[in-house]
Amino acid sequence: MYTEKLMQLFMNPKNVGRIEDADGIGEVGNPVCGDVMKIYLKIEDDRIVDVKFETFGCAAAIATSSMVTELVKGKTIEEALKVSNKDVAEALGGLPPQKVHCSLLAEEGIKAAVDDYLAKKGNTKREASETKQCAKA
Amino acid sequence: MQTMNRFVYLDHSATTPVDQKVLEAMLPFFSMDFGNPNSLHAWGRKARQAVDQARDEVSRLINAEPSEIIFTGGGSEADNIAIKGVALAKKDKGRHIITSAIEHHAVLDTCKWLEKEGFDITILPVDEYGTIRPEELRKAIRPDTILVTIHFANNEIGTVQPIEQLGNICREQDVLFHTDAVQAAGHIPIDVKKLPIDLMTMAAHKMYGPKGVGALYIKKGVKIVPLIHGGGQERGLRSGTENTAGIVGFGKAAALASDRLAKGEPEKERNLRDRLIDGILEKIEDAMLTGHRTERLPFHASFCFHYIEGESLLLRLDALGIGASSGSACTSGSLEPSHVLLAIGLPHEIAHGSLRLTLGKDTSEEDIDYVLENLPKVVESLRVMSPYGKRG
Amino acid sequence: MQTMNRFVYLDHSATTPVDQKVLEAMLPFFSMDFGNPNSLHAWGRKARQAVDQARDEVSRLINAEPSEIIFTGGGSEADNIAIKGVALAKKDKGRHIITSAIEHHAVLDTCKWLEKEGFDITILPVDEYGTIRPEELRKAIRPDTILVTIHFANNEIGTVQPIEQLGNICREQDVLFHTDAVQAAGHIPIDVKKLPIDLMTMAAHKMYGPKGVGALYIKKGVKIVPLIHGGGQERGLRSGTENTAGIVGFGKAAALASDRLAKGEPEKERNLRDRLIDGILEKIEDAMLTGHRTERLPFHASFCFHYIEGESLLLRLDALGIGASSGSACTSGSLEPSHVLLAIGLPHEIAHGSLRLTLGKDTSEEDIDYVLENLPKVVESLRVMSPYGKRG
Ligand SMILES: Cc1ncc(COP(=O)(O)O)c(C=O)c1O
Ligand SMILES: Cc1ncc(COP(=O)(O)O)c(C=O)c1O
Ligand code: FES
Ligand code: FES
Repeated sequence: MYTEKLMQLFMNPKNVGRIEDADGIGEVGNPVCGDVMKIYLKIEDDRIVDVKFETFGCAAAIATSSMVTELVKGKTIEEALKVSNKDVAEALGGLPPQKVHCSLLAEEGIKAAVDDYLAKKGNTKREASETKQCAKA
Repeated sequence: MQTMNRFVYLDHSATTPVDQKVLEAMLPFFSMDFGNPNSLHAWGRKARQAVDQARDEVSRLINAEPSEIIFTGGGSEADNIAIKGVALAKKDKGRHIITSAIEHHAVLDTCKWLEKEGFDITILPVDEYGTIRPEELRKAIRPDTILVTIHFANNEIGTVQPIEQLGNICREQDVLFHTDAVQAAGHIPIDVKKLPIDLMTMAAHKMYGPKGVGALYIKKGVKIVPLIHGGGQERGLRSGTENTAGIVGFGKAAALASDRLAKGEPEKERNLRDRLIDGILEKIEDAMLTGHRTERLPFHASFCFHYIEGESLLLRLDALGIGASSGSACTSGSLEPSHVLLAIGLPHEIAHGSLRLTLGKDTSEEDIDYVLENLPKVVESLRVMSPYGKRG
Repeated sequence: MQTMNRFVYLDHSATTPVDQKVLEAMLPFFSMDFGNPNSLHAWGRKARQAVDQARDEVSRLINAEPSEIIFTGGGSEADNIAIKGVALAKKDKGRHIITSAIEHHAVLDTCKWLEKEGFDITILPVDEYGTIRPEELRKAIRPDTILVTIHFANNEIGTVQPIEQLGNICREQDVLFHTDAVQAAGHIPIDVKKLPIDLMTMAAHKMYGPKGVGALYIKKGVKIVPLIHGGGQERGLRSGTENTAGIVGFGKAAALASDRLAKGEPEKERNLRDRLIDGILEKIEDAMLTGHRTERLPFHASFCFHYIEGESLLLRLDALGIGASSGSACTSGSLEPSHVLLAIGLPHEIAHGSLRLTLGKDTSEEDIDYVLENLPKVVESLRVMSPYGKRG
């Protein structure tokens, strides 16, 4: 069902945890749906210098969380916002169709965290994305 | 994470390995005594004898008459034959059928389909342990009720139903009573001469027999309309060339199950299972047993662990060589966690963290030790990742 | 009577022995790789892979896509799923179904049951060779016709139908076409990409696979209502835990049949069969071949012998180690001889004397010699007893 790459990341995810003095925090998903992803960003000069995640969810949710944090680390926030769920799925060697929403969650998680950062800076040039939405609904 | 050093299969509610003795009994019927039981020649007669013997063995497991057993292509098929068969046979008498909220889909979806076809279905609720209250059944029966179908024991949470009381209510009201005993048969004693049961479903592969063969007990005198028409095999109630090897395997599995029940072996399984339950509840915080504590299948343990999700849990266990299952929505790719966990009143977020561990006759103390050593670590490792996890 | 010195099984239309290679392929899936294909753990994944591979192999036999194959609990079940499935799916479009007079009971009795449920059934006649004339089909199709179900080849008399012409007529009229290919699949080349077939039934045990497992080809886009509801296996069209070992056996049997077809082996069988037919007609007076002389299954020979009765004949042959079958009324304990023999216009007294000899891939020249040596004597010995028999 899952690719080897995905299983590897699921078993040994990167960037697990929280950043206590995060510059941006995004939380997406809904416990009722069985998946919640929380992304913590440390940002310097509009560049993501550290990122961590906490995820309640299936193997795909955990692996996509891990993958998306790796994909955005070191990127500017502008570049990070361009990381799509497709990029995440591709980097994992593909996802089973019924698990695509987990990768959507990863994309939205980053966006939510960036939004939070921008909001804290008083900059609302991006529409705040809807969080706490059931990704599957 | 520690390297895998053991294979521990704890998913016997999903399916069981075929017992070596069962396989040995089956083997001659593939390539040697391969005849069609409906043929008159020597090959056919040998096959017919074997099917007859298997029917004897299966009937003896539940104290039925051989003529009250028909073989089917599995448990789901037997459920469908029973429910649709009674519905069609009795549709002129009434169109009301009663079932419960925690039936297997083979029963529930069959009832839902009948509903679309003009039948009226009442779905009884269950209490927090997954028990159907006899009073609820009594209240639900109407003059046009033709069938009550309630399972003997639940596959997800292991709860055994008060079958005698439920069946007696049906008898009093002259309503047919079908029970899906796929999980119970072969594991707890069932005597259809003593219990008020009219139809009962069994499946070989849940009692160390082969997949693809089931049986339906139909009490003498109970009439049903066949679901599969054709050559008239199985008293015209399930046409098609008999799966001789599979049926022989079922017969042997039933005979071995009768022996195990007579020797009280399920009690040993129960003790081991209790050690597993107690160990898990002791070692893991924020864990709960699902289903009834005592009125449950002897080999069955099921839990919910807060803050984590079932699929991750079972895949991490799989990586350690432990085979388990979960009723989480994510394991099935569906939106909703199992209907059983919701029906016993669990909130979604807790139902997502469900785990089922079902023991087998060959499960050892060491297997249980291995799970008790590893499961707490796995739960902890996932909780560390969870935004909800308590941290020390 | 001479003592038995040989076992010659000539009833391959009833069932075939499981090929040793098929059994070997199945064996791991009973006690070792016994997982439920629906489980996520290692045991389950291994079983799922095996089922997927088998689906590939079966689809390749008939040049279908794997997603167009569903596994069932046998040939009869697949016929029932197809016919009732289309009937229920299309009942709002029309309720007319066309079949033939010489179908297997799994088709005929299913149609008769649907007739009681308010469908309208036309039963096409056949000519003296058991062929359905395409013109008859064309005349029978009406605006409310939803399904035509005509078998690929007959089990009793071996006649192969003009499937391409029949199917094309259905295509022209936009009517679904189901064919029961239980006798034909694996024995004559079938390419569903070239032939105008919408649904097609197969059974493993007629091609050296195990009993109790069948398959239904459902052309992409064709919608049917399921007959067996439940866990949603086989794309929701046949619920129930998959018979993994049986399905693996079917896959292997299909792969081996593809090989035999590619190598032209059925032609060798045909030559041997022709020697049997010619020998019998030459050596036995007042004997006739039933079914078509050339448009017939390559392994199939069937006869009527005047003045004698089929059951006596086959039991005498059985005493000599020869396994055969008959469509006589007496073999089935019914009043009427086989509906097939009556439909091709045989008078009752002749139909009673029918004998079917169906060869297998391992039938040898010596087996045929043995039959050609003994059958005439047996027929003679029974005719001597008969009040109608000619005597020398
Ligand atoms: C033409 C035909 N259709 C259907 C069947 C039914 O198959 P099964 O007996 O495997 O259910 C048979 C054989 O018995 C057959 O010969
Ligand atoms: C309670 C119950 N009923 C019915 C079934 C269906 O049996 P099968 O999958 O063998 O068709 C199962 C198992 O899957 C079950 O646990
Ligand atoms: S978190 Fe439920 S499917 Fe991925
Ligand atoms: S002669 Fe006895 S049944 Fe036909």
